Amino acid sequence: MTVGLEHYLTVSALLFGLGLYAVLTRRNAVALLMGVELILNAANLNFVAFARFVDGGVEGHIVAAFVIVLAAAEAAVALAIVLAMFRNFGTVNVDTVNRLKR
Amino acid sequence: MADHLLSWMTFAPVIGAAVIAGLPGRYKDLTKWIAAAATAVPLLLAVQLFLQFDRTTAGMQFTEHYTWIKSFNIEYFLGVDGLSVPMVLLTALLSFLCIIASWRIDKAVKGYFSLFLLLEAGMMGVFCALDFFLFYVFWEVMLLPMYFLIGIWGGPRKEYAAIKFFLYTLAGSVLMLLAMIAFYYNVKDPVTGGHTFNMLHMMDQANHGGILDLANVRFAIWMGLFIGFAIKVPVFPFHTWLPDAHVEAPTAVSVILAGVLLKMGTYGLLRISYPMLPDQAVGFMVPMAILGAINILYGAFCAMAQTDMKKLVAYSSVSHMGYVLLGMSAMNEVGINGAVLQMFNHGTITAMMFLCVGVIYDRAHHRDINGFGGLGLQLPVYTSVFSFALFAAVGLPGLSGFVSEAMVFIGAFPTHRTITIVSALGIVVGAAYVLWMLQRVFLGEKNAKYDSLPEISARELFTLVPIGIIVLVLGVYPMPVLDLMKVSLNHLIKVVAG
Amino acid sequence: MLQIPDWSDLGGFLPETVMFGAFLLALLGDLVVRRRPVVPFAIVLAGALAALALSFAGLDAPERTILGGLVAVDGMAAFFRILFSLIAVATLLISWASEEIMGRTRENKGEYYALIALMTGGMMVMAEARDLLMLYLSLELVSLSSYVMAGYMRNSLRATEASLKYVIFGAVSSGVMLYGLSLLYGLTGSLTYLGVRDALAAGAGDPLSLLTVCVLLLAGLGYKIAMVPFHFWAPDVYEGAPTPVSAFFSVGPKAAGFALMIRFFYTTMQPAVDRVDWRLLIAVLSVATMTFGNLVAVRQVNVKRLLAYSSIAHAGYLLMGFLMLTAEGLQAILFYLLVYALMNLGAFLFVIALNNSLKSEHLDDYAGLGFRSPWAAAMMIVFLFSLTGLPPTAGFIGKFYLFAAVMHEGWYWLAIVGVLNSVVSLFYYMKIARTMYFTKAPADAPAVPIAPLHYVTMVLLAAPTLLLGLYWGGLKDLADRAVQHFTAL
Amino acid sequence: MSGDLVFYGFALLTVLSGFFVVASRNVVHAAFSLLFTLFGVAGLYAQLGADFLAVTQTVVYIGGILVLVIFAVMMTRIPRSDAPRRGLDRAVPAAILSLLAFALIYMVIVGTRWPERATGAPEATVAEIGTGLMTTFVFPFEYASLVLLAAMVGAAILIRERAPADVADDAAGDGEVRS
Amino acid sequence: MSEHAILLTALAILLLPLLSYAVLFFFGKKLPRQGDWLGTGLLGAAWLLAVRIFARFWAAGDPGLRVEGGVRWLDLGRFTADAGILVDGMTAIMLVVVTTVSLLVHLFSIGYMHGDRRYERFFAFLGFFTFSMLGIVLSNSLLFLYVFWELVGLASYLLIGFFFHKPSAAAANKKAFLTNRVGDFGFFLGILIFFTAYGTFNYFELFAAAHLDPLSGGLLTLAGVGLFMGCVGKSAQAPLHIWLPDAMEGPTPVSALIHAATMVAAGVYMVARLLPLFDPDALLVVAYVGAITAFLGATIAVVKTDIKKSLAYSTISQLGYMVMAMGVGVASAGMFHLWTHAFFKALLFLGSGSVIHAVHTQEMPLMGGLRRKMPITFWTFLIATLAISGVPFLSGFYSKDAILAGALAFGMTKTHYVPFLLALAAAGLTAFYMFRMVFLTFLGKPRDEERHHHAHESPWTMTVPLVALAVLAVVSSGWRGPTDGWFSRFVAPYDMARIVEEAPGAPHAAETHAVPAAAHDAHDEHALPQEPHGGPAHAEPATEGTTHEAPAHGEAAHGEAAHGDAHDAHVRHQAHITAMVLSILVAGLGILVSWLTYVRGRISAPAVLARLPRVHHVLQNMYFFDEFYAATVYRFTLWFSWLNGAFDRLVIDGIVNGMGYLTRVLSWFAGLADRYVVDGLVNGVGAAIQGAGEGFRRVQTGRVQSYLAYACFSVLLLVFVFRAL
Repeated sequence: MTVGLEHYLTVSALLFGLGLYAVLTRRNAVALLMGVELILNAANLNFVAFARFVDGGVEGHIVAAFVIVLAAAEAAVALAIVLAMFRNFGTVNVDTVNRLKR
Repeated sequence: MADHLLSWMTFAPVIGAAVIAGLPGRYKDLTKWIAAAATAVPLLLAVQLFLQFDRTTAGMQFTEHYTWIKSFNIEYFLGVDGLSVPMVLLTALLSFLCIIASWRIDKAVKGYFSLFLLLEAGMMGVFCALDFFLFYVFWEVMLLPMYFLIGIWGGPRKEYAAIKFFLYTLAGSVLMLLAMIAFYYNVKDPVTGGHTFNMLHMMDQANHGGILDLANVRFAIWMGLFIGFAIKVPVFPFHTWLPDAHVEAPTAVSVILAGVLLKMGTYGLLRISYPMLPDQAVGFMVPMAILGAINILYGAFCAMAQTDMKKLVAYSSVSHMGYVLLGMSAMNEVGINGAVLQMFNHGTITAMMFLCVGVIYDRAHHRDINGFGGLGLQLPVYTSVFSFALFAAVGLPGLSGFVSEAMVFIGAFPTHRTITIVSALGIVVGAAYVLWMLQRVFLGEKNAKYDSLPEISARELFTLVPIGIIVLVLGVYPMPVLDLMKVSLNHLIKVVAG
Repeated sequence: MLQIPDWSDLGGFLPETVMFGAFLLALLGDLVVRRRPVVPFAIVLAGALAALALSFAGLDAPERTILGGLVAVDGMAAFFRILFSLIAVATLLISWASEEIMGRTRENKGEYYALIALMTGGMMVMAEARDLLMLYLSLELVSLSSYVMAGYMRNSLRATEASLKYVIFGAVSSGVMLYGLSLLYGLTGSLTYLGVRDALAAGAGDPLSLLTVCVLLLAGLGYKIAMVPFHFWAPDVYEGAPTPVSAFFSVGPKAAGFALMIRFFYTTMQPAVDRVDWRLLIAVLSVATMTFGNLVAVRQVNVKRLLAYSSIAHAGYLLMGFLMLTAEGLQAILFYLLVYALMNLGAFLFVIALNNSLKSEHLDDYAGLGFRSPWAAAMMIVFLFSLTGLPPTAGFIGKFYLFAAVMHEGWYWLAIVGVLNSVVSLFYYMKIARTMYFTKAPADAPAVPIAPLHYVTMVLLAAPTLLLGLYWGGLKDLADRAVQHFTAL
Repeated sequence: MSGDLVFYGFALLTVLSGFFVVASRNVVHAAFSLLFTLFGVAGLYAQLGADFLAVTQTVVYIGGILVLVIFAVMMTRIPRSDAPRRGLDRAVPAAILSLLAFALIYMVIVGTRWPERATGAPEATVAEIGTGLMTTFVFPFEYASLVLLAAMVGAAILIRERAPADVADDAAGDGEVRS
Repeated sequence: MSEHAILLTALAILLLPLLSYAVLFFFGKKLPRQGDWLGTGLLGAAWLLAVRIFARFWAAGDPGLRVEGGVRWLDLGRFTADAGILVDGMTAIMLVVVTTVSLLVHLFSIGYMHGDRRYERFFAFLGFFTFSMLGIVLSNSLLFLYVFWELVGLASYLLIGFFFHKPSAAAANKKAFLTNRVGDFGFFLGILIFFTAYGTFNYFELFAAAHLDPLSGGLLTLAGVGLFMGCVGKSAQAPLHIWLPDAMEGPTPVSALIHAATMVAAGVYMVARLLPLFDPDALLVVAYVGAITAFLGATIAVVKTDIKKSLAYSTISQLGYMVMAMGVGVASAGMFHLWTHAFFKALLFLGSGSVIHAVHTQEMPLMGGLRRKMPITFWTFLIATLAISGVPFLSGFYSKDAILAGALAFGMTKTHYVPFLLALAAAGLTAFYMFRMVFLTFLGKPRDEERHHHAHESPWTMTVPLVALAVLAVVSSGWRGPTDGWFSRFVAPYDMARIVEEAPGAPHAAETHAVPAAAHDAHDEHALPQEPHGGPAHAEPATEGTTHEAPAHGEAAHGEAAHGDAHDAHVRHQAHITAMVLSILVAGLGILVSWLTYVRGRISAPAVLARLPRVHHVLQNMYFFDEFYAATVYRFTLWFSWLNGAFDRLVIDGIVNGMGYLTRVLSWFAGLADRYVVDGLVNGVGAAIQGAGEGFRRVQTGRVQSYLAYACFSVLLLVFVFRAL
């Protein structure tokens, strides 16, 4: 069986699932954000795969490039917030941050 | 003023409210005088309306017709016919008297009177509006002042009563909103062919189309409207907001609540439900009569069980509004004229009763029926006035309540024989609770606690006597009011019942 | 079909350009004149006003694609530009007198105003995106700025927590949405809305894949408009963030999210309706959203949090109009969004104004405000009534149009659920009114001075809320004009 | 089928290291695992003919994001913040949800007839991407710069050291109101 | 006196008391002597006018003559109702009764009520009552009959409760009003049935319509019984008589006027007036109710020691006679008894009032020997007693005798003897208890010296009415029966043929008919329209009433009636003589026993009573009517109203509040969802996997992730649900 679109998509789906799992379970905020990166990579892989097999152009690549840029920006802001959290709460455990509820 | 009479009646109180709102809070007396003036204007205009109203036509008069929102065919359309004129008169009169009755309010005077004036504007608007949208707006506009009037100036459980009133009424009116929209999309303006909110167009079955041709849709809309109005009337089992609201509201507000607001439910049925869905109205005749009978008897029995004077009067309203329903369900001239006359009469009589309860409450600071006794000797004038009101409520001949009740029965009997017979028991039970209360409060040995209660004041008498005169005059000769309404109502019933 | 951007395209892109320019200028101004936040404030305010003035030009324009075909400029875009400029102006005025933003110990005041300018521009772009890439980019720009603004009070535990939750929820949602976008790209082989639309019309995609795509996309979009079940962040963030920011969030990004959804779904997903009944899907979510929002709001005692839930409920109402796929529904949404912006900002402003002196958002501390601060309380009543949807306020008209659109399309059950929800909402809005008027203030209740600027702003919000309830023809025309050339219909 | 073998190699690398990212208790370990994942993805990009992206992935992600992550991990000084697990109460439902999500997507992947029109990998993408970024996608390109600027400003707002003058004022607690 | 003048005079008679009421009510306190002269004077004027009308009809001598006039009161287009005045012979009689007694009571009250703090109010109320009562008499339509019917009820309420500070009075007036309302309920239904069937309230239009087109059987009976219920209430017939004894709480002049002479007779008047509307079945009910009431009242009166209570039961008994007269087909005899009874019963009450005024008690055991102290009172009282006992040559004899004769004839023709027997027994008892009253009060030794010592004859304002009434008690009969004396010039059975002819269809012009004397055989009662109709005359099922279609049947009935005439006349004549003899005998027996018991002491009343403890117990407690009602009607009503109130509070309101509560609960759950379910869900899924009961114990909160999990779960749920759809 030749490696085709479905193979890439499956890998991406696995990455997505792993990312989701990380997001749902990791208590460490930084580790949690790594899960987000996994999801974004899964999406990116899709884009590139589709560009290769469906579109044939480079639009998918361009999108993926933008996503990488935005992921960087997002990571910057998110990590800044984690740092602020660490400074205010003395921890990066998201479980401990639950003052707002009801 | 003459050519915009209805607008002036509706918006004069608003102007008054605006002036009061702009007035510094320390001018309490001036505030009251302005309020009195702002309600006197509609009253005088109402007199003019009464004199100039053409009693020979069923059509709308004093109409004012302007485009309001062009893109949705919403119009500013006012007008009155024989159905609305008595209600307008009632509103103008009671509002004015209630301002006088509220003279001793000294908590947040400014707010009280400006809200009261807004309330009057809303009521006037409901009775004058001929555009459904406009009608709905006025209908809802009353809620706000009412809510605050009960909630701020009310009794101990005012918060509960106010929100209960508000929730109930809103629940009813949102159903009406949906019915209104359904009408809008399925009624054609015969001139332009577009959708319309014009009630007169909605009443013409020839303009109906779309889903309005489906019987089950019509029934659904009828039920929506009916529940909306029934809550206001209030029809059993939607009535439980009423005792709470009445009891907790300040006197003048109870008067307005019972005297005018309850009428809006039946007015809405006659103005909207009946002519717009005549087939459903005829089909709903028997349930309506049964509900009327339940209201009459249930209200009366509940009234008998009360120990709070105001609550008793409140339940008596439930009972008396049952007569209106019964008369409306008769689907004949006598019945419907009796029903509308009963609306008017109940407005005046119950107003007297609430004012009277207010008088004693101001003095004794409670309303427990069992806490009084023998007041007849201490307060002879007050006793006479209250007894007058109570006997009017009992339906004593010579007073207006009798005429309308008798007309209701005469009208309903051929249509709903058994139901009418059962309802007629109401005249016995009705007398029972009233007389029992009379006995406990005014007769018997004097309660020494109340040796120094002052007699009713001139100002209070001023609020009661005009209504009393109306009650008496209409009891002896009811035609002045019947003449106003009969042509329109006969036309209505011809349209509905053929 | 290569569309090469042209400088002249900027002519149709002026308000955004102005806002982004204001952002850069404000940053620059803040760097040059330290500790004088009035400079960035003035720059951004001027920018917002200029953008507002410039926005009216495009109302009647038919759709024109610019900047490489990635952005559409039409009447609806113009309407949202007007809306966002107005929101920006109001937010600026609200923030300027707010202790939470302008308190003595606060830092980065200049950057705060710059971020408002940036977000406003970003929201405008959201309303104009017509390409999956732009959809994602514009969303991300607004989201990133939002995270920062939520955490603006960086020493506040509440604010930090809010921004943390916001960023986690937001990042995951947008990631999931991106995944959905990638699948959509795969199904249709196109990134532009029109390309996707054509492919879908040609039969691309089977029910399951389209359903999955829809749901994944809704994760990202629904999070922006706080739709159940993607609403969870909203109450926490609204409560934790500085109140002016919450006020801004509750109207700005929400409206932008709707703008984005409207353009995306109306343009691209319409042909897919036969394979995936996303209208029903959204109807269910709409019911869930308004019901949940209203029911939970009933139990709140923190006014800010209460308003947060109420804004969730309002998203539910708006969704009703959204799924109608008619011009009427669209007009109703536009109308409602503007009215909602007025009244919700007003209600939040009241909380902010009180927070300055009261230092409390707890409902109990509002006791007797009707007499302690009668005019402000009266205006709050106007906002609350409008939020409930009672005449004669603009909120009623907005709801009326929504319900009318729903009824016209025959979704009667939805309309009934909607009106019943209005009744429920009355209960908690009146809870505020009740506390302010029916509950006696404690004897030692502090005075509640209200900043003059807040007073003025409140009047500026309350007056139209009331007047639009009496005569709304102009606004209705505006909404009608905005959608007249909306080609997706 | 050496290409296939390469794919499987990269895919395995990606997924396995991804699993370690998720499963590792040590955040630093997780971060390093993420490095391998990203590298694996870069390899897959290369397999797909996306040479430019492969390079970008390697440079930006691995060079940028990961450094940022590790930097943050170091700064927060808690390499083992995932305290001893107290059971499976969270992991199991999360695993089920993730599996379901995966299953759903997998169903979509195999159930859909993807419109595979393209015949082969593009030759060199760099030029095309460059042209695209300078023509059609010039606006997003500029827009992304705004996003980056916003991120920069935002990060600065959030973690910039306070001026000493402000610190004293802050002792009384900040912005906490009765809620 | 032209027809117009008669109507105007009648109107003046009606309005003069109203004027008295209005002036005294509003300005009485300011007038000299608190306006008693004004009220009395106006009543005097009314009396003069009434006498004038009386004279006019005396001169005409035609009981069928009637004058009607009215104005349109309600006009709704198709529905109209008129307010009108009807004057005919019966009216003239009633006018005289009402104004005479009222005038004398006014006069009497000047002395009796002297010094009361609400003196002027009393006269005002008397005026109001007189107005209302005259309204009943003068109305020409059922609607206005009902109107004034209710108004006399109000007047009665006000006057019974005149001493309202006494709790007993306050209870009594309520009881009176409510009991009457029960009757009015039926009355009103009867009116409704007739109006619905014939579309008019006017008596004579109704008579004509009902004659030409009778309602089908059941409905007509029902309507008749309904109307009669009004009479039962107002005229204190069993079982609604309970209010009348209590009504004695009112001042004694009030008892004389309202509760003896006039108002209570209104029921009798009403039945007499509306007789053509009653069918035989309804009349049978009337006869039995009347007879039972007559007997019941008399038996209770025997054991009562309170002089006014005893008189009240006597009144009930006498009213029973009158009602029975209506039922057995001698309506004019009933009216005649109403006429005579009005005077002697008013006299008895005023006399008792005079006594009470003197000794300040109503208990007969505390009186005795007042004959010397109060000679005028004694003699007048005695005359009245003789009259009521049916002693020949006094007015009561002639009227009562006519009724007994009618009852006997009824029994003979219809084989319903029970009414006659009960009435006869009542006659004997009447003589007994009336003389017992006289003996206990005026003869013998004073049993309370203190009271006796202070007793004195009343002032002239009180004695003049007594004397006047005594004269009337003697002469009012004219020493002839109702059908053969002067009374027949006024009251005679309706001439249906003439009524039909004068009905709206026929021209209304000729009011002053010269009726051929031959048309009216004085002895002939047969023209009472329904009486000749046989039992099965109205056997059709009750349908709409207007759909009566049996002309042949109707003719047959008429023929049968004509056939029966001669036989009936014979029976009547026989009955008359028998009844006269029997009534004299029982009256004499009653007087004798009374004399033996209370004067001679031959029979010991306590001993007799002791031997009949049960009977005594029952009588002393008035057959337990009050107790029965207290245990059933009152209790049920109160219980039911309590139940309704509770139902309203708990169930109806409860449902609504419950819904509110439900909303709150729901919101609480939603709040829970917000807070816990998210976690709980996650945990719950875990628990489901690991085994029940494990999950919730270890609640781990990781909020943001819980949110995410929930969102994720919802998304998947949505997808799978929609996939399934």
